[in-house]
Amino acid sequence: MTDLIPVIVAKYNYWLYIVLMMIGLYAMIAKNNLIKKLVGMNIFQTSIILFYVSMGCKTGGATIPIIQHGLGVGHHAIDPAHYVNPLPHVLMLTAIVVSVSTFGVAVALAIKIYQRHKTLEEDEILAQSRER
Amino acid sequence: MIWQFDLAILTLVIVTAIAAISVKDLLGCAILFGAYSFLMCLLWSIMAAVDVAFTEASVGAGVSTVFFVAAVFHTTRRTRD
Amino acid sequence: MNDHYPALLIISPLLFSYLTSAAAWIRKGLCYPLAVVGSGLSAWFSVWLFANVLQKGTIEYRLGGWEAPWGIGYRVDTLNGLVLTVVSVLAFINLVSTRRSVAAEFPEKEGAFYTLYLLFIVGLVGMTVTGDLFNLYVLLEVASLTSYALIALGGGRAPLASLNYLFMGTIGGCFYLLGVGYLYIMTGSLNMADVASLLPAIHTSSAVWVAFTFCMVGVGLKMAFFPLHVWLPNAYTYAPSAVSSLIAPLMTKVMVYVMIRLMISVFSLDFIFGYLKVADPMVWLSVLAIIMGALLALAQKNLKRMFCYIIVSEIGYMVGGAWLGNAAGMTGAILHILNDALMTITLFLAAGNIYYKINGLEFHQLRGLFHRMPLTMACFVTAALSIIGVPPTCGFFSKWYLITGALQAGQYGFLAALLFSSLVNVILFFRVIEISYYGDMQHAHGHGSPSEPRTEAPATMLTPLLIVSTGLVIIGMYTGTIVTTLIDPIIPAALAR
Amino acid sequence: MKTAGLIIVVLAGAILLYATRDFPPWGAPDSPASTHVSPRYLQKSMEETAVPNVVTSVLADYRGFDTMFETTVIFCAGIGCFALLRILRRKPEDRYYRHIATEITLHLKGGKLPEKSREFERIDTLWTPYDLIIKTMCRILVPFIQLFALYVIAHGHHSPGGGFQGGVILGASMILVAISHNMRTAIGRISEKTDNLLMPTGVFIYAGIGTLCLILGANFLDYSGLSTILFSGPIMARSHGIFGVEIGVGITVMAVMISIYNNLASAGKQDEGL
Repeated sequence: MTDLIPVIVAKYNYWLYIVLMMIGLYAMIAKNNLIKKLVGMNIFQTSIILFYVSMGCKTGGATIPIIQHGLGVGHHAIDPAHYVNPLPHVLMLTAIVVSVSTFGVAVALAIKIYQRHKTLEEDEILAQSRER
Repeated sequence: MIWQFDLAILTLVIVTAIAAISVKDLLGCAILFGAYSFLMCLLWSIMAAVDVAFTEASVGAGVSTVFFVAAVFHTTRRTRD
Repeated sequence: MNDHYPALLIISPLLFSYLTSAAAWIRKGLCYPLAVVGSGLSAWFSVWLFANVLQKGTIEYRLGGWEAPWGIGYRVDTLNGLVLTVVSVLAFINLVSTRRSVAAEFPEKEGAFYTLYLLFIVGLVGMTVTGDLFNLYVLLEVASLTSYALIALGGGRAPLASLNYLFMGTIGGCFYLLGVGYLYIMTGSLNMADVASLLPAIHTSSAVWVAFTFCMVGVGLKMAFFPLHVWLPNAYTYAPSAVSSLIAPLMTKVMVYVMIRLMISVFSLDFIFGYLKVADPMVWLSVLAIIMGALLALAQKNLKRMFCYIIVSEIGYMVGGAWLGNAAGMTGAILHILNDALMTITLFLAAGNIYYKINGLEFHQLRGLFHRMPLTMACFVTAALSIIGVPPTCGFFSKWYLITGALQAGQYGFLAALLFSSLVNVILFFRVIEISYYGDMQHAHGHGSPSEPRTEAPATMLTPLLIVSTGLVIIGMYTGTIVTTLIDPIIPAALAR
Repeated sequence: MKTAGLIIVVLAGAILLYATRDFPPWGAPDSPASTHVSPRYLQKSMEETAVPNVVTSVLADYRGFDTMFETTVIFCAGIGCFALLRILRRKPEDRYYRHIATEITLHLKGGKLPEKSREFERIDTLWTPYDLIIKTMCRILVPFIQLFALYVIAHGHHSPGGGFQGGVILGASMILVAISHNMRTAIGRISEKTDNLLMPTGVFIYAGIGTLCLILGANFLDYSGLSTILFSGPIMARSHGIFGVEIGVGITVMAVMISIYNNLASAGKQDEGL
């Protein structure tokens, strides 16, 4: 039992991110409403972004990745341990943009589908196209 | 970073996520989704990812929610699940 | 300037796509020429690059001038070179061919169409040359996003099919991203070569095989590998014909390439075949893909839909070949990327020509087509023979390598599936040929009217079709040369046992 | 579907959770992710690019190629929404006009009044009267929002922010005009044609700067090649190159956000919004 606690403290963040991912994935697969699926998609994407961002974290007083500079600071060697890892942030800026783009196109598609079928429930749409 | 904040906000994020996918009104879903994005943004600023948090605040909580409301405006609020 | 060809390859369609998009609001007539120039330049650069790679060996390019693990690097070897050339040349041929059908189907949105077309080429070409795992994800999303929009341009049920594709595609993309995340957390790098050099030390870690699984599932979703293929038939059937003849041959093939690239250059074959030992289940899955694809194709009453299920079964060929774990199988898979791209584009261009003339692709509408469109149907028959695997055409040779590989690996199930699907393809195509050849005669007997006049598709649509179908035969005749000069050098030593 | 979904989700989740046991502890400063590639960015960013905000320098310089495609992705989304939703030729529809002096509402079936009429103003189908407070507040706020957006774009080297965030805020300010007044006012400020021309312009600036580097003899997107025309050292040239690129990103993102909003909120008709 005493071995377990450090493991939990060290990893609970990852576990919660994965729970969040799975909530999103479940909504994408199991929900019937197209907009709900879209929400699920966004939750899935943001939780992956969360996972990446957390990789860049450094415990022990690391601060935002903007280098201190200016007159008072002067030139000294920069210790990477003082700043969080910027690379995942960069990657995730791109991923956020990708997710909002996908969201925009998906919303446009949903509006088009509603104009044609007058519903957003997937089973009703499928039933309609089977009748034809 | 204060881990109590981190854990509390993470729990709230999960709660809003579950609420957003289970509420039966799409407009409510849009608002909950905005709240979710904003909590996510807080989480990232706690993790010192300021640029990502800034982007999420402007995109996720701002523009995405507007797109979402536009979609609901042109489709329907009702949903069965 | 010659050093910069790997960059120019991407920049030329990219810049021209922006110009096309602007031209749509200034002078509409300029859109098509600009798109042709952009795509043509890209094709020219890729052929040139490929020739250069053959002479000088692998070419590397640093974008932004930063060395590899810090910046993004491009790496072109013969495998990329081959796929690259296939993609950009076929996209160019298709662009030339589809002008009329675009003008007929969405006259007001030509500018947007050509912009998306060029961006799609950018995405595919970028995916093939990139040497960075995350860059591959971004380009994958460029290609996917444009293909969602392009597919949804078709009327009717196309938006729903496209939205389903979007959901599945996004899951695929996210899984891939998650896999890359697991790799990054374990190795700290995103460059393919760098990751490959860091991985052997941590092969036993569970995170690595989870990363591998998620990358493969993600890529499998995008390439429509059997249990994950559900989005493909609807999406490609309801797409406008100009779009389906672009996306169907290229997107899935590039994804197969990405799979092979990940297997060879990132995770290494030692890890996959030596440590994980998942070759058998993957081969059996592809057996299932081949058989189910063939059977579902039999059930279809629409030409394009039938082609879609044939694609599903062809994906099974390539994945199975790559996972056989020997040199012949890998050669067959790589050769089949080239051949299948050619065969599929021939089929879809023929279908596009038919649709342009008779406005439908249901089987009963195809009656008497041999009399009305003899050249189109001749090309169709060539492609059909190639898919069945009749010797002078190229389809035979890749199938030959796959069968050899299956025999060497002792995978008799795969062998049986290949033969079974060839048999089903015979039935499929001869059924179509019968309807379109004899249908008219019965019709003429019944009503006593003379057969309908020849209404062949216009020359701009016919010439590209003739070019690709001649290509089928030419590639078939030069298979030996292609294999020894292009494919043999890229087969990793681990396979050449 | 629900059970199938549950099975898939539980399976995927279990695999993912299982793999976390080999992860380095959360936030460990000595994890491979923090020690292999990224320290160089932190240590060298200042001397190699003269940009203290490391995220900006990595985003626009070290991995600038990714960012070019990121901008392309958003451009794709703009073009995609336009291609999907925009209705260019349509039948004349019912229109509503309001006589400004008497506040009488006219309902015209099929016809339309002259565009620049002094007596009549066109109103939305779901028009609600007397939104004076909202209109005035937004009119006062919008310039400040735009000023802030320009600051975010221009100050991205030193503080969080950059082209993308600034572009989104600029776009949001126009969306605010469209929501608080009506869509026709917003389109009156930035017409559809301007907007659609701005979309490729921004990305063209980005790729164009990259190509300029290539023409000047450096690699694609290697801004140090710009030093010959900027009359500055290669390090300052990188800094300026990053700034130029950020402006391009900002323009595209602003135009795309406006375009997507206009197309979504009016379902492609571009005359009546939310």
